[in-house]
Amino acid sequence: MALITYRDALNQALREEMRRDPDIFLIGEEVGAYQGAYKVSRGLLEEFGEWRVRDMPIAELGFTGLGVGAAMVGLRPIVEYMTWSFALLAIDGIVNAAAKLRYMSGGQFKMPITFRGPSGAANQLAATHSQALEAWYAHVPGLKVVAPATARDAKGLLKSAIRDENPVVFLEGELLYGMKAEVPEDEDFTLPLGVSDVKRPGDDVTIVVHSRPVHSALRATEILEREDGISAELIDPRTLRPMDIDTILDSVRRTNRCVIVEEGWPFCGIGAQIVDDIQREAFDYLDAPVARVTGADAPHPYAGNLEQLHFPQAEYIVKAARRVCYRE
Amino acid sequence: MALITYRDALNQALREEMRRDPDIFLIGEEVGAYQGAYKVSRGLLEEFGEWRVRDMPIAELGFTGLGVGAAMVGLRPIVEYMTWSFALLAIDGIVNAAAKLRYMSGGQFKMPITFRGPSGAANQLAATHSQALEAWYAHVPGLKVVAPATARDAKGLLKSAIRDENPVVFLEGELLYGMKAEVPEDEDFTLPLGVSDVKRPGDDVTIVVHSRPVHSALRATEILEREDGISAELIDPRTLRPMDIDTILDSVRRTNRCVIVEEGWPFCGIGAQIVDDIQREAFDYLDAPVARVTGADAPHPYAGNLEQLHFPQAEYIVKAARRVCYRE
Amino acid sequence: MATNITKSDELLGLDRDALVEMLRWMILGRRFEERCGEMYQVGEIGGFCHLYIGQEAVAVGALTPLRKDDYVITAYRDHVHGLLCGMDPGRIMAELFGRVAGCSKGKGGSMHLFDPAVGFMGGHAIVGGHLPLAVGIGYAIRYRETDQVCVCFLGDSVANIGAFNESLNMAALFQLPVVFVIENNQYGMGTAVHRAAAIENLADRACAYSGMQGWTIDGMDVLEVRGTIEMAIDRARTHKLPSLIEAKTYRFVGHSMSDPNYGHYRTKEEVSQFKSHDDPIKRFIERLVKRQVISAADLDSLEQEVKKILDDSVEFAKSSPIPQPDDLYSDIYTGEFPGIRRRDPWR
Amino acid sequence: MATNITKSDELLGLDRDALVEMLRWMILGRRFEERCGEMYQVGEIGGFCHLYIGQEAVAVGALTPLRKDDYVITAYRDHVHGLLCGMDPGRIMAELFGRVAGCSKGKGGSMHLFDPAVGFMGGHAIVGGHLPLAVGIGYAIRYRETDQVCVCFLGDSVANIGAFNESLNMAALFQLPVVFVIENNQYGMGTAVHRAAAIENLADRACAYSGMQGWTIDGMDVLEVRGTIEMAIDRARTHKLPSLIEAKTYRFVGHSMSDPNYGHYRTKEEVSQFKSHDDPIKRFIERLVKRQVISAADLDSLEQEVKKILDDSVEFAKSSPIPQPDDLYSDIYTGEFPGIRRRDPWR
Ligand SMILES: Cc1ncc(C[n+]2csc(CCOP(=O)(O)OP(=O)(O)O)c2C)c(N)n1
Ligand SMILES: Cc1ncc(C[n+]2csc(CCOP(=O)(O)OP(=O)(O)O)c2C)c(N)n1
Ligand SMILES: [Mg+2]
Ligand SMILES: [Mg+2]
Repeated sequence: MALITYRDALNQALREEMRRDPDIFLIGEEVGAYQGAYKVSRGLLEEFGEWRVRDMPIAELGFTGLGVGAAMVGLRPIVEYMTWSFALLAIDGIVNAAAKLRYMSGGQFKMPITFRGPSGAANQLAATHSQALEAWYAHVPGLKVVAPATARDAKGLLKSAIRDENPVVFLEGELLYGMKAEVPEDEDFTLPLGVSDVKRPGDDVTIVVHSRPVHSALRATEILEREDGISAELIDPRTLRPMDIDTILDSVRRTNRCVIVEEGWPFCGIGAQIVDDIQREAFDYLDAPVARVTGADAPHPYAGNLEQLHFPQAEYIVKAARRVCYRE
Repeated sequence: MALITYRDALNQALREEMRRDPDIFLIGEEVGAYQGAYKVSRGLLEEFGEWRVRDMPIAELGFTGLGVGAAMVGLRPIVEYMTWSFALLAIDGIVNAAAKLRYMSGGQFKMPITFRGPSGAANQLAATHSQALEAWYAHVPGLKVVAPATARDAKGLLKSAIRDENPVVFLEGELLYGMKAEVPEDEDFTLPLGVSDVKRPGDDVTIVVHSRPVHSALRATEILEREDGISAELIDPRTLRPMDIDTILDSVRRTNRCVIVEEGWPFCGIGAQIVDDIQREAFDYLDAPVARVTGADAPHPYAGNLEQLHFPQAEYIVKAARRVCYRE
Repeated sequence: MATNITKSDELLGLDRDALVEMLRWMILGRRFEERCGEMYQVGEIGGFCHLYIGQEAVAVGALTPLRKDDYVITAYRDHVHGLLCGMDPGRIMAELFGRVAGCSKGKGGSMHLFDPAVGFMGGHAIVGGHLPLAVGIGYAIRYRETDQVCVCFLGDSVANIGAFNESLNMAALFQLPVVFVIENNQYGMGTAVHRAAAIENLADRACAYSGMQGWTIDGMDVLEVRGTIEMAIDRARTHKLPSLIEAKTYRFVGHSMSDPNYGHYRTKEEVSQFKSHDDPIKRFIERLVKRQVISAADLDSLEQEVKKILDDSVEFAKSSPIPQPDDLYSDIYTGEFPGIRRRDPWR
Repeated sequence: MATNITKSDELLGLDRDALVEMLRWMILGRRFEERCGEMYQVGEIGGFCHLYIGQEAVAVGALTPLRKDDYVITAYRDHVHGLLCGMDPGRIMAELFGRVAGCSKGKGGSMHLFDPAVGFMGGHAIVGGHLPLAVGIGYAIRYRETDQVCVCFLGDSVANIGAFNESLNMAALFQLPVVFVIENNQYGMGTAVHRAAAIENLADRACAYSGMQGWTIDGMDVLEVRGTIEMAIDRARTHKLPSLIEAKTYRFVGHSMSDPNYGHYRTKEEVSQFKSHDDPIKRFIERLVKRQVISAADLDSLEQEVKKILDDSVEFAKSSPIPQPDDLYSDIYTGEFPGIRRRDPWR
C-alpha cells in the first residue's frame, strides 16, 4: 500500500493495464505531449508511444467514434474527455453507437471501451463546465457507469472498467484528483464493478452517496455522531449502473431511515431511482420518507459563494439526516 | 370543435401562431418543400415563404444553434427534429446553450425557442430511432418539457410552448400523429404549461402516465373497471418540467395507491422522480409501494414481437394496478 | 483537387469472369431490393427500409476490388453492401423479416445489418454517425500495422454534417487507410444536394484536408467506379492516405418504402429520364454485349441464378422462427448484468 | 482561395484620431488582461481565466470598423472583445470578481461574458459551440432585412470540429452576413495547429463552401487585420456573403491562468522570440511613431488614461457585493417556474 493521490491512482491503473495488454490505447485532448489536462496520463506517451497515447483534435464526436470503431475490430480504447461536459458533443457516439452496437448486431460485437474524465463541478467553472450528468448515463441500457470517490476505488475500478467487455462511463472528479488514500500497489488489485462499499458502518440512518459528495457526507456523519448521537451508515454504490441495490436495502432494513446524496440535479436523478428501489423493495421498513440532498435545481453559477451553495454540503446532509430521524 | 388528427392539431397550432407573430419561424429537415417528414408542417412554406419555413441541411447541431442564435436577438424559432433521437447530436446546443444562456448572462437573454418533433418508438425502427429520452430533458434546469398525448393537448400546449419565453422541449409521438380528437378551432385556445390533466376520474388507484402510453393506460382502466371493479384515476401531467405534482398528490392522498407509466427506460426515469415526490409529500397516505411500468430496460429491438414487448402494454399496467390494490 | 478520371473503354483489363461477376452482383443487388420491396408490401418487412435500386454501380464497382480482410461500413441503405461483402442473402432476408436466423437475430433490421465475420461493419442509421467509426477502423489497421483498408460509404447529405469534418480531418491527420465514397444520388431524402450543400461537387471538399485526394465520377459507370476506387485503395494500402470519391448516381425509388417515387421534390419525368437513359445495369450490359463479353443467354442464366438465390433467401427467412420473448433482454451486455430485470416484473 | 492582402503602409487612410483610438484599445486590452492576471493571483478572480495578451491586433483590427448595431460573438477568451463592443470595464471586472454588479450578476464569469445591449453576444466556453449561434444571428439579420453584420471569432482548433463544417456550410448556403475570424495563435491549448489540423492555412478551408472567401493574414498587424475585415464586412453588409479570415497571431501567456507560459508544448525561447519581435502593440507604436502620428508623450498619457480606467474598474468591482443566496435560483427562467425549490428544503 502507498499513500497516493486519486490522480496517480488513475495513472497507475492506466499504466498497469496498458503494460498488461497491448490492445489498450488512450486517446483524448492533451493526453500525450501535454501529459493530460489534469496530468492523469503523465508519462504514458513516453512509455507507450504515439499510437497508444494519441492527442486528438478538439473533436469529441469524432474521437469518440474513433474509439468505438477501433473497439468494433477488437481493440480496447480508453477515451478521455477533458471534462464530461464536453462529452455532450459526443453523446450520440456513446449512446447510439457504443451502447447499442452489441444489441443491434444480435451480440456480434463486444464493446470493450472506457470513456473517462472529470465530471461535476470544479472551482467556479460555471454552467457549461460543471455538470454532473451521471443520471443520464445510468438511464441508458448498454452502458455501465462508475463514479469512484477515493484513490483506492479509482484505481481498482478503473482497472476493472478497462478489462470489462462493455462500454463503461467512468466519472472522475476534478476536485478529487489531489486527494490521497492508501492504494494497493499490487498489479492484480482490482475492485469489481457493481458492488457497493460501506464506507462507514452505522445503525440509525443510511446515507447513500457517490463521487465527491462522499467526503461531505463523511463529515456529516461525524457531526451527526458528535452533535446528535446519530450513528449513520455511509454506503457508496460506486457503480451506478449496474447498481448494487441489495447492500443499500439491507442497510435500510436495519436503519429504517435513509438519506440519498448526489452532486447532480434533483429531477430524475440517481437518488430518485434509489428511492424508487427502496420503496418498492423495503416499503414496510421505512420509518420516514427517504430524503434527498442534491445539487441545486439550477445551472451552476460562477460566483464562489453561489457555487458553494449549489453543492450538497455536509450541513444539508446533517439537516436531512436529522429530519428523517425526526430530530429537528 | 372539430375532430382532427394530432398531426393537424399541431399544424393548426403552428399556422395560427405564425400568423399571429411574424417573429416566429420554423426550421428543420424537410419542413418546407417536402411538407414535413410527417407532414406536420404541411402548407406552411407556401403560406409563409422560405425565410419563415426553412429546410435545413442534415446538421442538427448547426441548426439547433441557428435557432438559439436567432432567439438571442429576439426571434422566436421553432426547431423541428425529424425525430428526437437525432437531437442527440444537438444536445450541447439544447443543454449548454439554450437552457443556460439566461442564467449565465444574469437574465440578459430570453430564450423563446421551441424544440419539437416525434419522440419514442414508432413501428420497428429499432434502437437508434426509438428512444424516449424525456427523463434526460426533464433533468435539466432551464428547460421546460412537454409531452402531449392527444390532439387537443397537442394544439393547446404547442401554442403555449411557442408563446413561452423559455426553451421548451416538445415531445410528440409518431404513432400519435394519426389519432383524432375534438379540438377547439378558436385561435385563442391554449392550454397552460405545468398543469396536469385528469383524463379519467377514479377512486381506487391513481395511474400517472404521459404521452403515447396514456392510450394503453386508458385501456387498462377499462379492463380494471370491468374485470376487477377497480376504479382507476388517470392523470396525465402533460408537462414534465415543471410538473404539476399537486394534482398527482391530491389523487394519491385519496386513492392511497399509485402506478406510474412511461415509455422510456426505467432507471432514473420520470416515474422515479414522481415516486420520490409522492413518498416525500404523501408518505403516510400510501397503502402499497408505488409501482412503475416502463419501457423495457433494453435498447429497442427491430423484430415486431420483441418491440411490442418493449412497450408498457395495457396488460402490464393492469397487472401493476392489481398488485398495488393487493388483488393478485 | 477533384478530377474526373477518363472514361475507360478498355474494360479496365478485367477478364470475362471478373466482368460477369460484377454484372451478377449488380443484378443480384437490383433483384434483392425489388424482392425486399415486395416483402415490405406484404408486411413481412417492417420499419424503415431504404432500397438501393439505381445505385448498384457504386457498391459493385467499389467493393469487387476489395480483399477479403478489408473492412466496409455504410449507412442504412445497406443491403447490397452487405451482400457484396459476402453476407448470406438468407440471413439478411431473415433479419429484415425480424427472425432469429437473421444476421442480428432480428434485433437490428434493415438499417442495422452487421457481419463482422466478413468485414461488414454495418449498417448505421444516424446520418454521419459511422464516419468516425470508419476512422477508428482505419486507426486500428495502422495500430496493428496491417495493410488492410476500410471503405466507408456515405450519402450526399453527410458532407454537411459535423462528423464529416471531424472524420476527414482525422483520417488525413493520422494518415489512415480509409476510402470515403459519397454516393451522391442527388437527394438527401427530399432535399436536392444544391439546397443543402454550398458547393458544386462534394468531392471538392477534399481540398480542406491535405493528403486527401478528391474525385468526382460517374457513379452510373461501374467500371469508372472500379477504376477510381482501385487508385484510392492503392493510396490507402500502400501509402496510408485517405481519399474522397464522389460517385454521382440516382435512386430510382423513394427514399424509403414510405416515400413515393416522385412527388414533392422530384418529377415523374426526372425519374423516368434517369431510368431509361442512365440505368447502371443497362449501361453495363450494353457495353458487355457490344464488346461481346456476354450474350442474351448468359443474361438469362444470370437472372435465373439470382432468382433462385432470392427464392431461397425468402424461404429461409420464412422458415425461421420469430425471437423468443427472453431475447428482449439478451445481447445487451457481454457477461452478466445483475438485476437487469429487477425493475420489470410485468413482462 | 485564401489570398494574402498586401501590407498597407498607408495606414489605411485613417486619420490620427482613428489610429490613436486603435492604439488606445490595444493598450487597454493588454493592461486589462494584465490586471486580470494580477487579480487572479490574489484570488479575486476564480475559475478558468483565459487572457488575450499578444493577440490584441486581431480584436482591435476587427472590431474598430464595426457599426454600433453590429453583432460580435466569440469564445471564452473574451474580455477584450467585450470591451471593444463597448462593455463597461467595471462591469466586466465585477463579473470576474463574481459580484452582483457584474455584467451577468456574477453568474457567468470570465468565460461567459454577455452584453447584448452593446451587441456583445458572448463569451462561449464550449469550443465551437458559438459558431451555430453566429449563423443564427446572421439568419436573424437577413430575416429582418437589416444591413447589420455578425463577426464571429474562433480559435484555431475550431477548424477541426463538427460545428465548423455545419456553420460555414449554412452561412454560405443561406448567404448570411457573418464574418468568421480565426484567431490562429498557433496552439489549441497545448496542441500545435499542425498536430490537430490537416491543412497548412486554416482559411483555406473556405474552399469547401462556395461563396465563402478565405484570407490568411498577419494577425500581429492591426492595420492588415482592419483592412481585411473591412473587405469582409463589405461583402457581408452589401452582398450578404460570409468570409473566413485567419489571423496568425500568438498568445504571450499560458492558455489559461492555470497553464504555465511555456513548458511541455512550447519553449521559453519561442515565447520570448515572439514577445520581442512580434508584439502587435510594439509594432503598431513603432509604425505610428515613425509616421509621426504619435509621440512618447501621447503614449504616456494613453497609459495614464488606461490605468485610471483599470483602477476604477477594480474599485468598482470591489465595492460591489457578492450575490445573495437567493440569486442561486433566479434568472433560470423568464417568468414563474412553480415549485422550483420544492425538492430543496435544505439551502
Ligand atoms: C442525424 C440524422 N438526422 C436525420 C436522419 C433522418 N434521415 C435518414 S436518411 C436521411 C437523408 C439522408 O440522405 P443522404 O445522406 O443523401 O443518403 P441517401 O438516403 O440519399 O442514401 C435523413 C434526413 C437521420 N437518420 N440521422
Ligand atoms: C468542446 C470542448 N472541448 C474541449 C474544451 C476544453 N478547451 C477549452 S479551450 C481549448 C483549446 C482551444 O484552442 P483554440 O480554439 O485554438 O483557442 P485558444 O484557446 O487558442 O484561443 C480546449 C481544448 C472545451 N472548452 N470545449
Ligand atoms: Mg442522397
Ligand atoms: Mg489557439
